[in-house]
Amino acid sequence: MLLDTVIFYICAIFAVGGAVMMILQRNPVASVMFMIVSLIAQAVLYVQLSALFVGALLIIVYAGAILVLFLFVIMLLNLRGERFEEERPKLGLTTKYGLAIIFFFEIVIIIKQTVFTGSISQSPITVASDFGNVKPVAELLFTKYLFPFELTSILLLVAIVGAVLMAKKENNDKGEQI
Amino acid sequence: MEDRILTLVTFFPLIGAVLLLFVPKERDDSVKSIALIIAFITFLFSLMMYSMFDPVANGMQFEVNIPWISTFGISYHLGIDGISLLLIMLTTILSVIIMISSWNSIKTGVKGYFISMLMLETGMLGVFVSLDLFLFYVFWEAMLIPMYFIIGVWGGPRKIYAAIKFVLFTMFGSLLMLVALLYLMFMYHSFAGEYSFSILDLYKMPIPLGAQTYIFLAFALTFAIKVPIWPFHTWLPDAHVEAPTAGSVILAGVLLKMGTYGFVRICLPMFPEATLQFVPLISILALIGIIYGALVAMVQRDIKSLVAYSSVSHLGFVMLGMMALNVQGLEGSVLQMINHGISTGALFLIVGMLYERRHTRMIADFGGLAKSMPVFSTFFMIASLSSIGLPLTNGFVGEFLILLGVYKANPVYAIIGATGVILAACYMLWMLQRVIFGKITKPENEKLKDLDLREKIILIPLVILIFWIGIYPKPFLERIEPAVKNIVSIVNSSRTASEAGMSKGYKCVGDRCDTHTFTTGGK
Amino acid sequence: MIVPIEHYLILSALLFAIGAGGVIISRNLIIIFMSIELMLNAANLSIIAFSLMHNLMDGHVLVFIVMTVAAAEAAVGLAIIIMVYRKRDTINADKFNLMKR
Amino acid sequence: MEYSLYLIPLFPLVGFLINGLFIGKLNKKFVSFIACGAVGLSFFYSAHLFFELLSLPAEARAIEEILFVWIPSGQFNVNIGFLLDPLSIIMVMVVTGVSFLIHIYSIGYMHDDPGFSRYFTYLNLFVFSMLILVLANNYLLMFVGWEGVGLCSYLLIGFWFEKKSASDAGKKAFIVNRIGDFGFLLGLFIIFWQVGSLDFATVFEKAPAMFAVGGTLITAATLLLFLGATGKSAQIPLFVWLPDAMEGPTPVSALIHAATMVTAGVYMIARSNVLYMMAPTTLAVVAIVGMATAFFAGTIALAQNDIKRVLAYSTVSQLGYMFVACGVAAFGAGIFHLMTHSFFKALLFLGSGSVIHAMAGQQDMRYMGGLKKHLPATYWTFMVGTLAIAGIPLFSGFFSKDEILWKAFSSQYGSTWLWVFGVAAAAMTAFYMFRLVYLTFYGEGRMDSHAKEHLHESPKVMTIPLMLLAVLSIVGGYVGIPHVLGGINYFENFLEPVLHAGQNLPVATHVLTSGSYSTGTELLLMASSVILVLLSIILAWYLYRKNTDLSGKLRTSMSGLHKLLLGKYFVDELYGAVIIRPIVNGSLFLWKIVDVFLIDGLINGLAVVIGDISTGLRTVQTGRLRTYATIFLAGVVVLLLFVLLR
Repeated sequence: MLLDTVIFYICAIFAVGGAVMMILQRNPVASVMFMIVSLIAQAVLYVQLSALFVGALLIIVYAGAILVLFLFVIMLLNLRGERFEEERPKLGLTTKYGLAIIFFFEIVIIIKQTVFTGSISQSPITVASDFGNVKPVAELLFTKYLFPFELTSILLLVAIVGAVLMAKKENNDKGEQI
Repeated sequence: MEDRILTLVTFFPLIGAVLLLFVPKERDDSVKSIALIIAFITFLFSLMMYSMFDPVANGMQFEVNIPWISTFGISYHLGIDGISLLLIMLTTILSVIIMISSWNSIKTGVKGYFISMLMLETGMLGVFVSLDLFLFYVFWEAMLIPMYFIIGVWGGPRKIYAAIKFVLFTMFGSLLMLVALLYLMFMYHSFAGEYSFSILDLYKMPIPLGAQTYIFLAFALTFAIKVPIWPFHTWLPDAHVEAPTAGSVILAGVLLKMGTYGFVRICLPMFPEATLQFVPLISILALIGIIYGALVAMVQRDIKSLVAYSSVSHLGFVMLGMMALNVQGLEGSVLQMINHGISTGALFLIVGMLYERRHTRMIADFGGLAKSMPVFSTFFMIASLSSIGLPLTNGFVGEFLILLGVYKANPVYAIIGATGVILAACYMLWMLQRVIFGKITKPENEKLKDLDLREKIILIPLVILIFWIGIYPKPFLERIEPAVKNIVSIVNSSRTASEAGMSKGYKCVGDRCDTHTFTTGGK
Repeated sequence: MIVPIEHYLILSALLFAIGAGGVIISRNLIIIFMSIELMLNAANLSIIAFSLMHNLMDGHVLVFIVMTVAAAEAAVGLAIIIMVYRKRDTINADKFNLMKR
Repeated sequence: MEYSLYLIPLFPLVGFLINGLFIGKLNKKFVSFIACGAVGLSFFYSAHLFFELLSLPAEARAIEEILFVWIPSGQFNVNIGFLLDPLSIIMVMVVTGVSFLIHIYSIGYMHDDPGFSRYFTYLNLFVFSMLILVLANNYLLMFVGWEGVGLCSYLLIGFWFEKKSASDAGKKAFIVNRIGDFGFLLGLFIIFWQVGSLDFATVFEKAPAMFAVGGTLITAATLLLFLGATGKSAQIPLFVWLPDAMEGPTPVSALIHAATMVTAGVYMIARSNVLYMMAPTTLAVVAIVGMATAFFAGTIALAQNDIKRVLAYSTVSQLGYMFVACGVAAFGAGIFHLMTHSFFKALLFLGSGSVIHAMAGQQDMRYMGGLKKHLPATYWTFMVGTLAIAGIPLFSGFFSKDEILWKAFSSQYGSTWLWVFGVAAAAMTAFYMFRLVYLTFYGEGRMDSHAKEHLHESPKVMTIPLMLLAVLSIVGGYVGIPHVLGGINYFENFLEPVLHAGQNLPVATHVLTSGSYSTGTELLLMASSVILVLLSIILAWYLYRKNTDLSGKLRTSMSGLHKLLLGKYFVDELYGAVIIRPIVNGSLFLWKIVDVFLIDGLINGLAVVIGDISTGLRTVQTGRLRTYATIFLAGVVVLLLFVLLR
């Protein structure tokens, strides 16, 4: 359907544009904003790929929580528009852009060569109507993947403890210089 | 008992080391006593083993073979023949002696020192009892660690340099050995269809000459560094000079023998054709070692490095005798390993006693000690004379048999080698003359205390052994003989086979070779 | 489903490349960090696409877990940034070269 | 029948152990009792065995007793075993007899020395080793004694170790002997691998079959054994240690460096006569070396001033005679001279010891003189010794020396030249001995007044051995009166069974039947040598007694020659410059340059190179996060490229 295609391209443009703008900004706040744009566009694409639950998570967790955390830190450190003095980098910017571009094309070629050699992509995929809904995903999570799921909770716990410990202001500053 | 005695002897010191861990480290005296008792009990066990050993039986005795990592055919396979028996006895005796000798000289880190020593003893014994190449390798490497600490922690001023040099030299060799070992393992797999690291199995495997050459070289280099054969010897003087007395004794007495033992146990019987190819090279290097070590020893200023260079010379004799590949040469070579352990061990102990009194080892700082320390001088003289191979001391029997055998193999080698006997007299007597004879020129030397009871107790067993082996070496020789004859016949059969245009392998059918295989299982 | 899966994958590749470029171009630690998040997202996108292609929802679970990891990483990483900033008063990545000895 | 041969060396060994283990704890009387008693017991026991041996028929006079297996190794098998035959019993008798007398003498001589018990310990060890040497039934055990006496010689020369020259001399003796032993060992190897045994009996029985007469192997083996003999018996080129050995106590010089040990080489060659008879080349070498040494050492002795050095060179010279005898296949004559020499040379040394004792350690003859009236007993006994060594008829030296000279002339292997040089050496011997006597005992005392007061005759314990030796020096010769003088040569008849084998070899059948010369020739030669000797005695008398100024003038007019002789032809200096210095410098080179610089340098250099490479590689580590990331990405790109282009 044409509409799908249009939505895809619009979202793709937003996702890529947001991403590019994000890395080109000097101001980290603006950077975060562009990142949010990119993420929302990606979330739409998720939905388009019938991943409702994950798409929703992307908005809620990423855009809503993680990036806000970034923003929070930027505010906390009052980093707005910090000017970094120019140093002559060892490898020129062109080289770096070049590297990234070559990298992109390599991946594309690989995708072309390996994944889609046949007509799978062309044929419309028929999936169950509740594919990607909360319930089936949750069923998987709590049955087949229960153990990894529980492990993630431990990971988060550890991350919290670690973050708290590290970010805590040391009163007696005996720690080694970083 | 028969099948457990080897395990007992090998691991008893390790048990002792673990035991020592639980002794509080302030209690130096109990640490020392426990270490001594452990070493002594190990010695008693080895005596028991000696008495159980059947001198006439052919093949390995007290064999144990328990699968360890069966996927790769690695097993806990122990067993000894006459050669390893004597080396084990030497190790256990020297271990007791060094425990006593370290009594006063080690002041710091006593606990760590004695634990290292006991671990070292297990490592050394393990090398001599292993019949599994992998196990051999493990013990070979394991023994490096405590020795590294002994030199690096309790050594002299340049101890770090010496310790690192020692470890790097040895490691370099043993890595080559590891590669060769793996190669052998895969080769055995394609030969017999299963993995095995057992030395006795590997004896039976035919190896094409080309591969044999490379594997031989890898093993030979490992052992040559350890022996050390010229020109791989430069780690030795440094290690000896810097190591504490007991470290030097063990280093000279046992560690160097691991190299020559490796040649006898692995290189000769496993790669006979390659050995035959390399006989001229190794013999010439050994000859260079004999002459070179003696000449350089002559101009040393430090007594300890003089003795160290004399070791290079003596080990040259051992290698030369081995390369004669006949009964006399090889028997002399094995006996000379023991002799060198005893007489050089005694010399190092004596130098250590001198160092404890004067805190110097420079020849120029002494002179006239025969006047102030007559007993000391007598022991010094006996040890030196044994080292230069005076008849009725142990050194003579070994050197004579070596030269006799070498003469049979190649008279020119024997003639050149025999000049080493002259040079040995030169450097030893010159040193003796400057140290114990002459007038006392330094006032510090006038009031030196002669040997006390502890020091006499250390030296007397060694002196007894010096004369015992010199006057009645039969018990030792007859135990070595079956093992030596086996090796000689393996090498000789390959010599005749290769002369007839065949290689060792073609004479073997399956895993049964003709007459010259090692029979397994003692009586 | 008219849009071929291939398109999604290429988009994902593009996003990943941009993320990678961001890591090597930017000096700002925070932006570097966000670039890494972007790369994770790009990977997520392709996982979702594959998931649909194979008609398996296991991919969604994987994305879920990746997100959790991303969250944990963000928490710890930001904590590190805060600490570094306290010590050195900057988050210019080029200023941190203690590794050079 | 059981002879318990092991008892002979056992007594001195026990003495050595008792004195050695309890050194410093026993009083002097006990020590000397044990030491002398041990040697005395050995002597009396061997005398007993001598008569036992005499009671046996001549062919059965070879008793072999084996104690235990010493070194068994494959087909190599050597026992600790003893062999008693006429040759060894003579040696045993000489060794124990002379040792016994010298032990007794030493009680007096060493009485005030702080190392009294150490001295007797060493001395007993020496007797033990020497007995092992002469009693051994195989070459290897002989070698044990051979090295053992070398060790004792080392210890006893360096007895006063605080004197640097003494310990130097000891070391020199040991090392020079070792060079000889090196040859001995190699000789043994040839014999063993050719014959398959080192037992004397087996070797001598099988050797004729195993070696080609005059072949390379037998020549090499005998020459190598002879190298050992030149070391032990101080022949050219290894004689340099013996004169220096005079640093030891004088009784030691008498026992070891005159009477017993230095004759071991002669004994060994006589023992191996079978082998030597099969190698004519070697025999010629032995004769030439022996004669050269006899002559050469005689010339040195002419100019020496040290009383003991004169005697030392005289010993070297006399040993040369014995080798000449061996070289012309007259082994019996060699052993005969060995025996008489050990009597009169021991006597001379002990006499000189008595002189030195009286002079409170002074050994330079230029400070002696006129001692005849102070030391009558010493003088008379010394005179007997001098007459004996000079070869005056009726004294023992005459018979033995003349036997050698005759054999040198008449034997198949001898020649006129050997005889000429032999007589010249004999004349020199007479000259320097009488020079010594005149300088020492006659004329005015040239010592200072303090020393003059100190002059005294030695105690009885020293003079009685002198007298006994003097008696032996006279009668010792009468066991071997040559046929030409109407005697029966008991001595050589007794030795015949041992030397029989060698002389019955096909190559040597006509040695004994050298009857092509008339008895008249023999008598003529004998007379001419005696006359020459007498003439040189008169010359000595003229130069050193009658007209002492002339000797001084002679010295200045021929100062070059005199310096050369006084400096012993500078052989020591030559050896030092040609052999010792290059070795020491070469060794320093090996150590400092090859070892420390080259080998260690190579290894350390390797380490430095690795270090440098690492330093270079370290610059890649900028420490910047972005650089790492870039390199990382570049790595991925390259890797993917690789995958794609594959």
